Order: sequence, then C-alpha cells, then structure tokens
Amino acid sequence: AEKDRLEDGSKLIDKDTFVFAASGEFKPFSYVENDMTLTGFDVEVGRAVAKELGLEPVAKRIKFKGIVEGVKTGRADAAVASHTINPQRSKHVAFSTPYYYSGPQIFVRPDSKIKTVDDLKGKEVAVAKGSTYASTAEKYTGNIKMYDSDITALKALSGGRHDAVITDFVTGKTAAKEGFKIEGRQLIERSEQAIVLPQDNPQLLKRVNEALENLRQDGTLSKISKEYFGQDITTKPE
Amino acid sequence: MPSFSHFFETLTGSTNVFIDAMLLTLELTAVSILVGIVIGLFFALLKISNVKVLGYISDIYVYLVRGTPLIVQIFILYFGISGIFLLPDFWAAALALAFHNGAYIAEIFRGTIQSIDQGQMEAARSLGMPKSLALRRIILPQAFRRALPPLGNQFIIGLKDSSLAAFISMNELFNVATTLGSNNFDEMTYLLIVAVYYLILVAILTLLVNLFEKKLAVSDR
Amino acid sequence: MPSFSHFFETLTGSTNVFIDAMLLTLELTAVSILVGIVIGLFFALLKISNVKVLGYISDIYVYLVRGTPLIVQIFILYFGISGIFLLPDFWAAALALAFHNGAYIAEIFRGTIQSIDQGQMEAARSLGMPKSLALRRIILPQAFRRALPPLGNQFIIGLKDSSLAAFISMNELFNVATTLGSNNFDEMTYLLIVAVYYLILVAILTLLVNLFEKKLAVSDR
Amino acid sequence: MEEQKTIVRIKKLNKSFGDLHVLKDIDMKVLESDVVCLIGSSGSGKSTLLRCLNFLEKKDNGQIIIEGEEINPGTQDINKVREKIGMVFQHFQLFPHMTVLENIIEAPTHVRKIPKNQAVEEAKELLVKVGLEDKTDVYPSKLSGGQQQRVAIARALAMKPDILLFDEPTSALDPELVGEVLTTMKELAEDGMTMVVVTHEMGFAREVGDWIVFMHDGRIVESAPPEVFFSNPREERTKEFLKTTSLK
Amino acid sequence: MEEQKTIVRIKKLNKSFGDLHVLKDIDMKVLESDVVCLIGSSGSGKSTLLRCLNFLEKKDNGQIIIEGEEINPGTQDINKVREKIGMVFQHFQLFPHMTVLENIIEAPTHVRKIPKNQAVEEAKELLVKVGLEDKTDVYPSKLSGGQQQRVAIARALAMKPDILLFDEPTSALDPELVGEVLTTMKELAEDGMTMVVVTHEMGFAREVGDWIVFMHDGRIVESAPPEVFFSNPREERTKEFLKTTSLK
Ligand SMILES: Nc1ncnc2c1ncn2[C@@H]1O[C@H](COP(=O)(O)OP(=O)(O)OP(=O)(O)O)[C@@H](O)[C@H]1O
Ligand SMILES: Nc1ncnc2c1ncn2[C@@H]1O[C@H](COP(=O)(O)OP(=O)(O)OP(=O)(O)O)[C@@H](O)[C@H]1O
Ligand SMILES: [Mg+2]
Ligand SMILES: [Mg+2]
Repeated sequence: AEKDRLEDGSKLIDKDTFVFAASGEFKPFSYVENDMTLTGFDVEVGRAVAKELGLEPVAKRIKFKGIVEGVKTGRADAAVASHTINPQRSKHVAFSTPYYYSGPQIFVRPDSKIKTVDDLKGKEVAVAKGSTYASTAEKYTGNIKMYDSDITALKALSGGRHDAVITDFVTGKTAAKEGFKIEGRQLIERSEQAIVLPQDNPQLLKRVNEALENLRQDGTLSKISKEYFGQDITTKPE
Repeated sequence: MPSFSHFFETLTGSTNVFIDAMLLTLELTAVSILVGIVIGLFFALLKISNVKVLGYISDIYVYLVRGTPLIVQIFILYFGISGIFLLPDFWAAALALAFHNGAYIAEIFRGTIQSIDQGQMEAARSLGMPKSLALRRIILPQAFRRALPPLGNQFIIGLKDSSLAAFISMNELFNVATTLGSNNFDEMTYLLIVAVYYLILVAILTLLVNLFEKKLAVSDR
Repeated sequence: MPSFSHFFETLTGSTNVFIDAMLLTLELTAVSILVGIVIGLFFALLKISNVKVLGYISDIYVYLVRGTPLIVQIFILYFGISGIFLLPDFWAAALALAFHNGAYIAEIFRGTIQSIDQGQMEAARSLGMPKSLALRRIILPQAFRRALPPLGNQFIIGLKDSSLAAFISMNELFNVATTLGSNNFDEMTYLLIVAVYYLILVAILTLLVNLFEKKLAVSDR
Repeated sequence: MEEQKTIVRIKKLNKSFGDLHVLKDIDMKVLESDVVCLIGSSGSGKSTLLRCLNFLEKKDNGQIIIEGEEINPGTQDINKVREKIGMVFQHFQLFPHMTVLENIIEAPTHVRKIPKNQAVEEAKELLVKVGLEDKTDVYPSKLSGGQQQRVAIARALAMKPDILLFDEPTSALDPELVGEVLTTMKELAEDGMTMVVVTHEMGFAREVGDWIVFMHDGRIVESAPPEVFFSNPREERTKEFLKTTSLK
Repeated sequence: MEEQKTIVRIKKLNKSFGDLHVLKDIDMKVLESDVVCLIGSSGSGKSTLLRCLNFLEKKDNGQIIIEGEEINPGTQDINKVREKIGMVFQHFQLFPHMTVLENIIEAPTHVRKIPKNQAVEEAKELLVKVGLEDKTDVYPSKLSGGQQQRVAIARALAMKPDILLFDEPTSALDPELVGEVLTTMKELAEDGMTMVVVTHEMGFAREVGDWIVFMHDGRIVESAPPEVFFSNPREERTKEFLKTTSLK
C-alpha cells in the first residue's frame, strides 16, 4: 500500500486530502443525513482538523469494527470515530490527544431492576462489535452479545431482547430521545476518546496533535460540542 | 498476510471456541433446514393444489424470497418476528433462515413431485384412492426420495448462508471469527481459520451427499 | 411494523438516495460479473486443458469459493487485497465479488463447453485447424451462446449477493437502508423499502433473461 | 345371451380437448363376463374412451351407466365407483417404492380397509394366479416388463372389481414378453371376468374377444362379434384397417 | 493401372482401446483417383481405421504413409497433413453458428490464409458443384440432412485436399435424402477425387467403388475390385456378410 509522502515526512493517501473514517452508526457522534451525507460530532471534528492541517477533508464511512483495520491497511489516513484509548488498541495504532471525554453507561428497559454494574452479574449484555465496551462488560458478566452497531444493540434491547446494553452515555441518551424504550442507569467509568492514526506515521500524529491543540485553544472544539450536545465534553472533567 | 506459524498457532489455540461455534452453526443449519422442509412441503402442496389462489400464494412466497438478498430477509424477519412475539435469539435466527430455505425447498419439492410420472397418480386414483391418500402414500414417498440429493445440497448452501446469522448476534463460526479477529486486531488470521472450518464442513457434507446419491442410484428399488 | 402511510411517505421521500444506491448496486454487479466472466473463462479453459495440474488449479479455485460463505470471502479479499495494493474501495469490493462470481461462471462455461458435441472439435481439427484456433472460432462461440441464460441468472444472484458489499463500506442499496434505518431509528421501514427495490430489480432482470432465453430458442440458428 | 347382465352402458358420449373433438356420440354396451376389444388406428380415441369409463377424463356430455346407475363425478363418490372398475395401464404404473406384495395390498388395506393379514392372504393367491408367487418381496424394478404387467393385473384384481379395463397392456413389452401377459388375460377371461381391452394384438382379439369395437376418428364405426368382424366386415374403413394390420 | 500414384499406404497398423484390440495389422493402399469402399459389420473397426488416417485417433504402432512421407504426430505438423486429407462425418458437423458460406470459407481463410474474397469465390463454385448455390447465407439448421451433408462435402473440398474420407456419410439421413448425397459423391469420383468411403450402401460400393475392402473384427479379411468382391468372394466371412446385406 503506497501512500503519498509529504515534505515533512508524514504520509497521506492523497497529498491534498485528509481521509478520515467514521462509522455513521453512532448518533450523534457520527451519522448520516437522509441524503447520506455524513455528519455528527466526530465528523465535524475531523473536518476541523483537516482544515487546520490545510487539507481537503474527506469523511469515509466504515463499519466500526473495521475502522482500526482500515487505518492499519491504509483505507483511511485516520479515524475520528470515538475510539476510546486503551492499551490493546495502542499496540496496533497510535492515538492523538483526547478530543472528548465521556464514558460507558448501562442502558436498560424502563421496567428493569438493573441499577449498577453489580446487578449485571449473569445478565445478558449487548455491545457493539469492536468497541471497548465488550471488555468493560466482561468485568461484570459472562453473557455478552455482539452487534454490528450500538444502535442495533439498543434497538434489540428496546424490542425486548437481552437485559442491558453498555454504550456511550450520549449515544444512549439520543436513542432514548428518539423513542427507544430505554433508560440510562449507572455511568460506569470515564473514558478518553481520541483520533486513531497508523503507527508508522509519527509525523502525521504530531501534526494532528498540533491541530487539535489549536482547535482547543480557539474554542472550535467546544463550539462543535455545544452544537451537538448542548454541553462541552471536550475538556477533561475534574 | 499472517505467517504460517502464527496462523497455525492461532488455529490450534482456538479450537475450543471454534468447535462450539461450529456446533452452533450446524445446529442452526439443521434446524433451519428441518423447519424449511416443513415450510417447503407446505408451499409445494399449495402450488400443486387445484386451487389457483393457493398456487399464487406459493408463487408470491417463493418470489419474495428469491427476489431479495438473504441479509435483507434476515434483518426483516429478525426484527419483524421480534416485534410480534419474543422468541429466543436462536429461534429467531433459525426461523429467519428457515423462511429463506423454505422457498428453495418448496421449489425442490415442487420439482420432484412434478417429476413423478402422472401415471402414478392415475394408477392410484384408478384403485379408488382419494387424491390426498394417493399423494401421501404414492406420490410424496417417491418425491421425497428424489428430493434427498438436492436437499443435501440445500443443506450445504444453508450452512454457508448461516454465516449471515452473525449479523443478528448468533455466536456461530463467522461471528466468532470476526469478534476474535477484531478483539485481537488480527482479522485476517481468524478469517482464514474460519474459512478452513467451513471448507472442512462443506467437504465432509459434499462427500456424504455424493455417497448418498450413489447409494440411491444403486438401490433404485 | 410501520404503518403503510409512513412506509409510503418514507419510500417516496428517499427515492433520490436509493436510486443512487441502486445505480451503485447495478454498477458493482455488472463489473463483478464482467470481471467474473474473464476469470471464469480463464479457469474453465484451465479445466478443459490437457494439462492435469492446470485442471487441479481450476478445481481448487472452484472448491475454495464454493466451500466458504461469500461473506468470509469478501472480508478476506477486501482486507487481503488491501494488504497488497491499495485499490479504490469500489474496485476492492467489485474484485471480491468477481472472485466469487468467477467460480460459478467457470462452472457455467465448463458445462457449456463440454456440452458442445465432441464432433465439432473433430470437424474443425480435420480441416487443419490447430486446437486453439478451433476452440476460439468453433467451440467458444457456441459455448458462449449457450452460456447466456445461465449467465443472466448469475447476474441476478450476483445482484443479491452484492448486498454483502455493505459490510465493506459500499454505499449500495442495503448499506444505505441500514444506515438510514439506524440513524432514523426506524430500521424496519428502510429494510422494507430496500426489499421493494431489490424485488423490482430482480423482476425486471428475470423478465429480460426469460425474454432473451426465448429469443435464443427461436433463433436456434 | 339374454341372461347376461349389462355392466357398462354408454349413451351419446362426447369429449373434446379444446377444439379437438375426440369422442363423438359414442354408444356402447359391455355385458357381464364379456371381453370387449377396442381396436382402431392411433389417435382414434380408444384411450380417451377407456379413460372416460374410469373417470380419469371428464366427459363433456352423454351418459355413462355402470351396473344400472348413471354416474356423474359431481353427485357420486367417484372413488367408490372406481373400486368396481379396475384398470391396467400400458406402462404398468406399479409403485416403485413398494414391493410386489405391498403394491397389491395397498388399495385393499387403505381403501377397502380390510385387515392387513387378510389382504396379504388374498394377494398371495392372486400372485399364484398370475404365476409370480416367488416374487412377493421383490421391488418392481427387478422384474421384467411382462412380470410387471402381471403384477399390475393382480393389483387391479385385488380390489375385486366388476370390470377390468386394459389400455394396450402389451405394447410397451418386448415381443418375447407379450405372450405371458396375453395368457394371463386369457385365463382371466375364461374365469368370467368382464374386460374392455384396447389392443393392437389382432390374434388375441379374435381368439379371446366376445365383441370387437372398431373406432375411427372418434366414432364407433363397426361393432360385431369377432367371427363376423374379422371375416366379414361391413364398413369400408374396417376393411382398410384390417388390411394394414398383418394378422398372423 | 501402373501409372497411378499411391496416395495412402498403411503398414501393419495396430490400435487398441485399453484391452480392446480394435485394429490388427492393417495393410492397405489407396491409389490416386481411386474410390475405396470400406465395408464390414458394426464394431469391425472401420471408423477407427478412418480416424487413424486423419490422426483423430493415435495409432499404437505401424506406419501411415501419405504421398510417400511417413507421418508421425510427434515429428510432423499434423495440421499441415490434415489440410491434405478432408473428412466428412456421419453427423455432418457443420458449424451451427455460421452460415453455409462461412462454414466453407472458415478453414481456407483461417488455416490456408487465402484472401477472403478469393475464398468466397471458390466457396460459391463449390456450392454450385453440390447444387446448393441458393443456400449461401442460410444457417445449417435450416437445411435438410442431405443438404447439410452436401455442404459438409463442399467444406471439406474447400481445403483442396488430395483425398477425402467419408464415415457413413448417408446413414444419419432419412432414406429419401440418401440419393442426393450419393449422387454428389459419385460426381466427385468421376472428377477423379481420391476417396475412402465407409459405407453400408452396397449399391454405391458396387457402382462407384474401384476397390472394396472388407473388415471383420479388426482385420482386413478381403480386398478386391467390386466385380470380383461381390460376385466371387473368396472368404467364408465375406460370403456371410454379403448374405445378410440385402443387395438391391
Ligand atoms: N390430454 C389431452 N389433451 C389434448 N389432446 C389429447 C389428450 N389426450 C388425447 N388427446 C388427443 O385425442 C385424440 C385421441 O387420443 P387417444 O389417446 O384417445 O387415441 P388412441 O386411439 O388411444 O391412440 P393410440 O393408439 O395412439 O393410443 C388424439 O388426437 C390425441 O392427440
Ligand atoms: N473411443 C473409444 N474408446 C473405446 N472403445 C472404442 C472407442 N471407439 C471405438 N471403440 C470400440 O472399437 C471397436 C471398433 O469401433 P469402430 O467405431 O471402429 O467400428 P465400426 O466398424 O465403425 O462400427 P460401426 O459400423 O458401428 O460404426 C468397437 O468395439 C468400439 O466399441
Ligand atoms: Mg391410446
Ligand atoms: Mg463407425
């Protein structure tokens, strides 16, 4: 897989564009409009980063579980797709500095007795394939269902399947607002989400981090956050 | 591409999980084919009945299944069935696959029933047998026998098709492969491993179907 | 189940996106069948060549494709091809599908080539034509003509199979349906809509294949 | 012949397939214990007439009267009527998935509902009658054509019909196997079985037939006892037909 | 006859299919302008011999000498040799996807590489010769069997062969079409074409043949001019064979 090499040593699929992946199935972080244009918080952050890098942004939809592989194999220059930083992923790809802070939450049907992680024991918990929530869930139960996307998992939950879903609290809240019969329970932990880059491209990582820093400084990041969530999730909570 | 030694290590290291998954795949396939046989027989009988409307119903069913991709059917049925009554996951997946297999099996039965010499029905009727009795005692037993090899083939096709149950969270072979693959960031190795499992299963089944076909041909009793 | 009026509104409201997706589906199918024809012809020729090893190679290819689920093939090829050279997504998907279709098309060609009377080859050879010339001028044109109806069928099968390209991020019909469905939290409606698109496409194609078959049968020149 | 009962009476029977008028105003009578041989060239309607008698084809109009009762598929239970009318087909139509014995007891046990052991008993007697007592447990595919046809006759007899219909029972047989089937049929005739036989075997018709019916183009052209029919045909058509048929 | 050139010479030719020894020590000679008729009962090896002559079958051992040169598929270009030896098959084997004209010019243009317009010219002359000048642009399926076979002859002639082989050229034809093909072949013979004809048409063999070769069980049993062969056969086998063949 041959990429274009820039003067500063960073490598891009095409020297004029910044191709970044997002799943499109993680509303409101990334989703598509009814005309299939990709949008959402992740996507807008990606666009802002591209602009900061002086490159043409190209947002590309890849199923979530294929994104890391996609970045590794050069199908995208980077992924702005709500990837939680964790050690397993760090072995295969590089992470930028976090661009938002969030955390997995337990979602259940309104009539459920499940309140905290301790109630999950032995219960059937669904998560999106390739997400870090699988390993989160493993800590509390042995009975895990894998779905292709968070929304499919929530949909199945709402329809009466399995006992709980662990997903990002913002995603769950949005689905509940859209009429899914679900409720959020315990917020399990805090997590940091970052842009994913290939490991063999340190120069690009450096430039992306610089770009993120600039966007933090000039308030662009928090502006995008407020637009999508009504609150700023881009600063580290105390 | 993974190195051969890495592939081999992963293959031997994962046999436990994969054998469980293989059993689930086989179970899913067997149940969906068996239920598919019931569905298929039902629609084949509708089709050969003298009531035109019933024939059309059968045609529409077959057309709907043959006219849309399996993955679309699986999603619709899985969520559709769920919307009506809540079946356990296994049964929801198995029924979705059975609905699909049923249309192909209906065509198999229709074909083999129509391949039975019209004279057999006439001979039975001329002995005073009512149509339903003649069908049950004379036509269907012969049609079933002829249907066995194509049913064997449909089993093999159904086995491969069951991989799509991965998308409705069945932990069958393909789902296990992609899950392990993405957890270990090593999709290729696990995909190749699961391909080996499928190849072996298909090889064994093909062998059985062929043996069986030969045996039927010999004992053309 | 969505109400009919809601279904109908969504159907009419989304035609633009779906027609784009349909074109991509058709494009993907057409390219994968055309490339599949080249691959299929190549392996069919290997198979009928007098060199045994080449025949085995062809057998292995067909066996690998028929022995594993399409979704496994698509994933392996998509990531495998990506590992070697960076093709545009469309081509990676099209090649993966072509690789799959190629095996079935190889079997179609092998069958139709072998269905041509052996005497045609002998007649050509007796006129002093070398084997390759006889193949090109006499056998293949006849085999191609006979292959057209089954190729038409393979196109229909390929059309449905192309839905699996959704999983390697092609915005074809099925992908658009599930994406819009999940973003609007309304999967069922969009799945039913996409089923309608497939049904119409398959109906049109089936009609064309049948018409064509009839025309061939009449002009049995 | 006054004392003979009329088993079958056909009056003004008509039958068309679409535009093709196949049976035209057929009038016919079959008396008890008689063997009626139906002859005529190909396409003249012999099979169709026979099939109408067994209601495998639906007549367009006319009457079919069996043992004094007019039969109409709408009003009577046709299966009950069929129990009285056995039929033997050109291509035997044994049930290939059943042994010879099972073939024979199938209808008695499932239609007449007689106990299985009684049915087996009777079947074995019938097999002795047709000379196949050693083939009881054999599958049809293991039998020669002639043997298959004799089993088919036994199967029809097992329903104890009042009349047996034969549609060219020997024309699918190799020449050397024709004799054994004709012999069996002749024995049946001697036992007093009422039979209607469509046949091209003129020797058989002459020797065994009590009455010959000659059809041409959907009509019964001539109908007479064999002595008269073969030596002294009335109609031009009949003479022509007999000329083309080499009578050995 | 001393001045006639030897076109084909076969010496001690043997051919087996697996265990089946089909041709046994065949010795044979075909002189220029002669018509040799190969006769013999079914399975005697006539077709195999003819096919060996055209190298469609590989001989086991022995020599095939064509126009003085021994031919071995390993050393010579067999396609070059085949250009000199035309063959006409029992089932015509016209190319169904080509018109009559295209059938005929196919080999001349693609093998002999002569210009297309010249090939068309020659093809039309040949079609006149076989009496089918009005069928130029017709597809084979629209022709009767006899017409197809005559096109096949024209197709073979278009390569200007030194010898033509025929394998039962009329036995797939309806009886009323046999004559037209035999007439064409007779005309060819009169034009001085060298021909080897496997045939069951004894009348043709007697009238047109210059030499009759009788095969039995893989051997040439007798070989003589027709006058001698038919009226005065030497061998017992030959007499038997001629008795079974009704010579009209
Ligand atoms: N099911 C059918 N549909 C249409 N036409 C039919 C059907 N059965 C018979 N016929 C036509 O009816 C005519 C009489 O047929 P039938 O079989 O009674 O003649 P047949 O006297 O038995 O002749 P054969 O000696 O050839 O058996 C024929 O022209 C036949 O083609
Ligand atoms: N390709 C083959 N493989 C095996 N056996 C063959 C093959 N071709 C011919 N034979 C056998 O060789 C013997 C001679 O066959 P051949 O066709 O030469 O006889 P023939 O004299 O032409 O007979 P016919 O008059 O029936 O055409 C036969 O026993 C035939 O079965
Ligand atoms: Mg008849
Ligand atoms: Mg021959």
